Amino acid sequence: MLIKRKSGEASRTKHQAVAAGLASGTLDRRAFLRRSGLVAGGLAAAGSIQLGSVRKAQAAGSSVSGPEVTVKKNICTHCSVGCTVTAEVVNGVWVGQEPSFASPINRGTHCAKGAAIRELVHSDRRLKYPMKLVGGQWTKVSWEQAIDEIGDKITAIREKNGADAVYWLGSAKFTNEAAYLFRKLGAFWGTNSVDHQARICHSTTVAGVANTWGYGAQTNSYNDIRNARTMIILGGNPAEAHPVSMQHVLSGKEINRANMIVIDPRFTRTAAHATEYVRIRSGTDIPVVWGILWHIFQNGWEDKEFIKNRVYAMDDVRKEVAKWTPDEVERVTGVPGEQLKRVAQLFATQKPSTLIWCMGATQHTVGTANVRALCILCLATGNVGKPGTGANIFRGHTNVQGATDMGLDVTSLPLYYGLVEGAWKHWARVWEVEYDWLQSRFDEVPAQAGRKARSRKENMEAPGITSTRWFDAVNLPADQVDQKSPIKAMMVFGHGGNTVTRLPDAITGMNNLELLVVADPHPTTFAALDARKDNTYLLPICTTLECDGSRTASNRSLQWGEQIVKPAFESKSDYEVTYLLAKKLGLAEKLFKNIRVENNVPLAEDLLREINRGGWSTGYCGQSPERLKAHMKNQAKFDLVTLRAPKDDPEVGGDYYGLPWPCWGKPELRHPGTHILYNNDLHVKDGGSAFRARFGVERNGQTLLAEDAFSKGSDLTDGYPEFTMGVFKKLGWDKDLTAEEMAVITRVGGNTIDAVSWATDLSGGIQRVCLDHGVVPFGNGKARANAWNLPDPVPVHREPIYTPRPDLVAKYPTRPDERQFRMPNIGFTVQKAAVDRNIARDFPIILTSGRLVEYEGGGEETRSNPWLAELQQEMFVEINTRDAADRGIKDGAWVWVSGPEDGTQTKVKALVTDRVGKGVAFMPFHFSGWYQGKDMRQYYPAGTDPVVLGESVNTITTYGFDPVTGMQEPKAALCQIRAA
Amino acid sequence: MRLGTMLTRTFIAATALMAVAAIDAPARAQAPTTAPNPTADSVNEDLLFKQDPKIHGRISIPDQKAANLIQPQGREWRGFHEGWMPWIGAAAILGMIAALALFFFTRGRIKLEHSEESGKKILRFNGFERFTHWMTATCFVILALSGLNYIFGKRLLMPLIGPEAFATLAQWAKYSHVYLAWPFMLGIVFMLAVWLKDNIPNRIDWQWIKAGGGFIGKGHPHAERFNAGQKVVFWMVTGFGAAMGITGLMMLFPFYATDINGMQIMQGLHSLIGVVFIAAILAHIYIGSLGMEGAYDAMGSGEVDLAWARSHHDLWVEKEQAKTASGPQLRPHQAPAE
Amino acid sequence: MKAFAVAVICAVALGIAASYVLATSQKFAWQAFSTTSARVSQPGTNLVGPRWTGDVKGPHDEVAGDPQPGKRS
Amino acid sequence: MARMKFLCDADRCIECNACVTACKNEHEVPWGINRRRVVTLNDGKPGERSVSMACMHCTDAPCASVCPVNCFYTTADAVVLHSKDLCIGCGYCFYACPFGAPQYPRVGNFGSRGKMDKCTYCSGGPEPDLSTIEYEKYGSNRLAEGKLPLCAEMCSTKALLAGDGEMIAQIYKERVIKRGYGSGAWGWKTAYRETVAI
Repeated sequence: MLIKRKSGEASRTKHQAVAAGLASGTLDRRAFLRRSGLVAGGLAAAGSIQLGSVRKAQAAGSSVSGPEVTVKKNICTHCSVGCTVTAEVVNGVWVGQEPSFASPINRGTHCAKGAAIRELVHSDRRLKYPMKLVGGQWTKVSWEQAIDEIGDKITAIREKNGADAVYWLGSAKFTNEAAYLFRKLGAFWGTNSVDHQARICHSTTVAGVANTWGYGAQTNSYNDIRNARTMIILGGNPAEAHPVSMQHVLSGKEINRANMIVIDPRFTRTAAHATEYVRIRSGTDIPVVWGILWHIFQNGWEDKEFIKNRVYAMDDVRKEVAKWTPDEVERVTGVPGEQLKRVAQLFATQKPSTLIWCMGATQHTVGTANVRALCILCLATGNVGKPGTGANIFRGHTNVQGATDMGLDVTSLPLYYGLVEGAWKHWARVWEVEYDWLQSRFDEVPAQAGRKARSRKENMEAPGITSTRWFDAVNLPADQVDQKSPIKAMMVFGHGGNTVTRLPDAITGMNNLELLVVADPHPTTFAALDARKDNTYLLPICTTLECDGSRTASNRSLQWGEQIVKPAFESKSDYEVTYLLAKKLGLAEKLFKNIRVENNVPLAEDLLREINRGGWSTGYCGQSPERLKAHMKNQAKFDLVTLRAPKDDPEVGGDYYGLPWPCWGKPELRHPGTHILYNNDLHVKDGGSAFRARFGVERNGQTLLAEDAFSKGSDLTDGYPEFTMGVFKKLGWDKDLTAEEMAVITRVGGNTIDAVSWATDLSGGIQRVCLDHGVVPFGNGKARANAWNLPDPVPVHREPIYTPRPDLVAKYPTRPDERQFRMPNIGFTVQKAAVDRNIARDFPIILTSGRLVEYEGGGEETRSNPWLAELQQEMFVEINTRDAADRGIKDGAWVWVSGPEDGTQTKVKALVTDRVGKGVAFMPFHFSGWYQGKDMRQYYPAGTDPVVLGESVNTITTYGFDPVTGMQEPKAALCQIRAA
Repeated sequence: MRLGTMLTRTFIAATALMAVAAIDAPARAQAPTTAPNPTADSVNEDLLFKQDPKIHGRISIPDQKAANLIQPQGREWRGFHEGWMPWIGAAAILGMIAALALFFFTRGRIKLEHSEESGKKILRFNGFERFTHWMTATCFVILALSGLNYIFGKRLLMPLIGPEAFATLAQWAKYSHVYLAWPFMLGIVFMLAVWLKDNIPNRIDWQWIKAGGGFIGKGHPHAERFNAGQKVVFWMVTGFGAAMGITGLMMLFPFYATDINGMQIMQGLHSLIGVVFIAAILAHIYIGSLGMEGAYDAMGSGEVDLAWARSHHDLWVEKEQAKTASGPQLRPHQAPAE
Repeated sequence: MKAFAVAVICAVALGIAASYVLATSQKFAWQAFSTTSARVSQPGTNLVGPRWTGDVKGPHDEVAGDPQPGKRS
Repeated sequence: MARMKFLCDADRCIECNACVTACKNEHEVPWGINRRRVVTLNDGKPGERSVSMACMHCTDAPCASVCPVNCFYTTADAVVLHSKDLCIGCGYCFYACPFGAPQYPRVGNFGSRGKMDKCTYCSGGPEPDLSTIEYEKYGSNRLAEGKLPLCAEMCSTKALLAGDGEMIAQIYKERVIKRGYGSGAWGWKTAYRETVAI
């Protein structure tokens, strides 16, 4: 259907033309252009009256032999949609970008960022060589010196303050392999304080969704949205954050004449295309969802059979929902009952319906509860596990899903094995290291402030410190931080500093650190905002376009990206830097036991094979590098909607594109991957499954296993628990295992062979046999409407810490103060103080933050790209026309936006618009480099300052953390705005 | 071949949508839903054109003129500029030349009336005045030619000398137009400074006009330093000059004072006034040179024949001689020969 | 005749002077369309001129330099 | 011969600006020159729509008509191109262009704004196809390679259509019939003196 351009003579001629002036060797194209006067310099001077206009020059003669054009495919790094980037490379220089028509995900298209991604590699603002601060001056150092000094310093800190004093902040820009390697390094170093951006974007999604039905990921796919007849987009603005996904959303809307309902405080570019827009007050998602469910239950629109067969404890939800009458919902959220009734009817009756959410739902002190409520809405209407339904969670970075999967998370080892002993032992087996040695790497934590001491083993199993609060763990008194010592060193890989709330506290934290290492293509806010004088290192990392490896898109599809060009300047890949550090720390031999290292660069393929060998729990076992590469080669064969290749294809026959996890068994088994999670209309071998039986088999006399529901072709025709050798023996299926498989299982199980499960069996035998019997290895359970292990088992509304409605706090207070992730969470105290001091009077405007299409995350990369930077040159605040009129603020004028904590303020441009309602302000979160009115450009190492700088919204965002994941609260804060 | 590929790519760009529908037809065979029409209240071109003659929105780049989406006035301006303007210009200029030729052939050259004072000179314009006149005049000629080049160059000149040479010439013309506008405008200011006081209209002018300025019939009506005809020329030059200056500046500094439509209007005015100005100046040149014997000397050497002066500017001559009884250039006043 | 000659010379001189003055008011597109929050390097002009060396010398092109020459590495 | 046109389906356009950066990427267009841009109408109000706009390559193009040096020409594909050798940077085309397409490397006074630059429909200029000189003056020539303009090829939601006018009109028509709404082919009346009748 998609017709690809012939890569014949024609395309060669173009590059012949472009490269005609390219000297042999590795002359950068930009340098070439500059020399030819295309880029730099001025124009014909007016006064000098250059005549004759542009002189004709010789056309490139046909005698010039055409240069070799290589086409490389990688994955766009700017969001989780997973657009294929097709690069044309001549003499090692990336000269052109072509549409990737073959990709079933983006079908040739890009957003502003993807279409400008070539510049990322060429950017003259990149960090070009390692640097360190010497007496406040940036000084060039060699890689050897940098690694040497960093290694010595963290070793010294480790000896003095313990392993937990070094914080390992990873990145969602890592490939799966780099993320996995980084987590492994953290484990070998002896700490669980290994985190990445998922903390601040979808940690609550992962926690909420996984606690509902088993896995914390998007259940369907972008493409599958084309099947939906009703879609609700709540707290998401895909038109700006995931533009290419809108291709599928809008196509679905058009083909099915689907209802597209946008629920958001802000009339976004997405809302402009909606069939219904619901404006809510920030931070009242649960009342809105319960308000919708109220109408659904009231009118009997729920899917009763689905609930009976596949959902646990929906009645507990009914009780909570009953409290949310239309009147109360309107009082709290501002949404009229009639409108919610309309939405409820559409969602429940015009099926299939899908629920799409993003950071508007997750970034709250009640983030996990929000996500849970959204899942429950899907469950109540039976909208899970079928085409066109599901929780379509749009994640933020190219590999934030993969990096989460790989365990860049303070609560888990790779692939969600958790931190329990069994998990450590599993990975010790995969890594072929001694469990005891791993344990010896961890600190013993002394008793302090009335808390018990922790042994090495206990510390090994205790969640680390979240990235949202690393600076609290630096700044707080030592006895408040529940580990051997507060944090002394930050190892920041590919992570901006400005995306975390409470920037002033972060700056204090930066200044209190003994060592700060920033490894990134750009200096980032971490390196540039503070006024540190020494002990700060910048390591130039190449972009992910300059390295091989797989990336997991939001829909769980893995895509193999190949190195487009060699790392530019002196930059090195994450792989290489991790290797060099490990070598310096004396860990290299153990860390790379089964991984080939060539010229200091560990092979991505080998890393993926190791992931395959250990990734049973999440079905990361079947995606071998060879299969993934075959998928990239055969992209055009996959169907646009089902994402499946024809069965008869020799290389990818029957596979779903990118082998979306879970992809069961060993690669040789050729499981096609799972396009739609929990879909029991398909055989497991065709990607069918059920809700994961993750939470036991029974609770309070009710079964937690599915009733009368099972995947197609299953030998077991009712619910069943997850599979272990014990279960296998009962069923007599152990006989189906081969001798080799049994040998491995015996080795794994030792004395307790019955406990060997589908997730710990390194042979893959249990999974293979499960598939043969048509059953899902993780069991066939019920989804939980009541997640009893969470702080709020059934979600309840809680007002934001800084609420514009103090009158509601008495009825809907935030959770009591508690200790979480080794630190106190004093949300309740802060909320009470805010109400007592009547903060809402002085700061009457709700401040919410979000994304712009041109930028991503902390924005250093994208703000350094002139093609993007030109389009958004100034940090701004969206302010409602009436609020602006009241304050005498004109569109485009400078204003001060101030926050309620510590008198912080930011100087930004006013964008007067009705996108936001009265009493609401919106600021994008991508900016940094200005701080409280001061331009900090001078603090960047010369020549590495991003093109555009601006105030960070997080200078004025405030306290508030989700109790389950430590998620911050940047979506419902308060502020005041005045003309500057 | 090439076309074929392009056409197929056209299909790629969007037919996927239809293909999908076909593939997935069974899943969505249900009847269309009652989803409200989301574009029922969406903006459309006709609606916006009813509100405003051009469509204007919001844009994030600082170049705010880019926020104009469509300005159909461009086509109207083009219609005027390419449709009407060449004809208007041609008519004005050729018409004036024709009129002057007709006048010349019917009335002939106005001769100097010889008298006893013939051969005696009186200073009519001092050096600065002549300098001002000539600076303005030379600039005007270049401006006129380079201005006309914008309209007629490609029609008349380009076919003769070829596009490349013409483009070079046009580039010169454009620069000279823009830069010589400044001495021209300065000249206008100087003219106002030195001649304004002599150009205030009064009753004598009325009589001069009633008498037909001496062109019709015999004898000369009274006139001061400048007769009504010259005053008209003065006010025309300064008025048109100012108008050309203002409209020109509006275009020279785009978007400082007016938007695109304002500039279109300015351009229209500039060219219309321009051709009228040129036509009028042609007449002025005619009278100052070919049309009247002795007139040229006023700006040539500055000195005119006293007899000419007396017949054309009798009151001025009286005044000058009264004022400068001991003036070196003037002979003592003698009683008019009756 | 002298007045005429002087006038022509003056007109030309003023025209040339005007060209210089006007050139100083002239901005490159990248200067005109960038804000105080942006520092643009290697701005380029438009796609003109294969032989264009990029180094224009003369009073009219002082604006062509980098706004913060000290910042370049 | 094909009659090349652009059509922006405003009911698909989400102002993602991919067309803008794709253009910059393909032709290395410098900062301040915007061959293509996206304008949002009724911003923040119900009925808001965004439209991507560049040179529409008009029928009987006004720019070509008013150019005092006749530097414009129309290709066999009906693409309106110009010669930077002949252009004197006078700015008349900017007055005449209904779509604000002409760009100038200098801003300020009229006289010396430099050679006009605009969207070439990714088909270069008067120089020999695919020559280095053509690339340097006008950017790449995708049409000569059998490709369409990159802005349309990369449009995230396939809102921006490029190709033969009748074909893209047909595609748009079918879309509108399928989905039941359409705010029209923006700019077509002004550019081509026709509209897509549904």
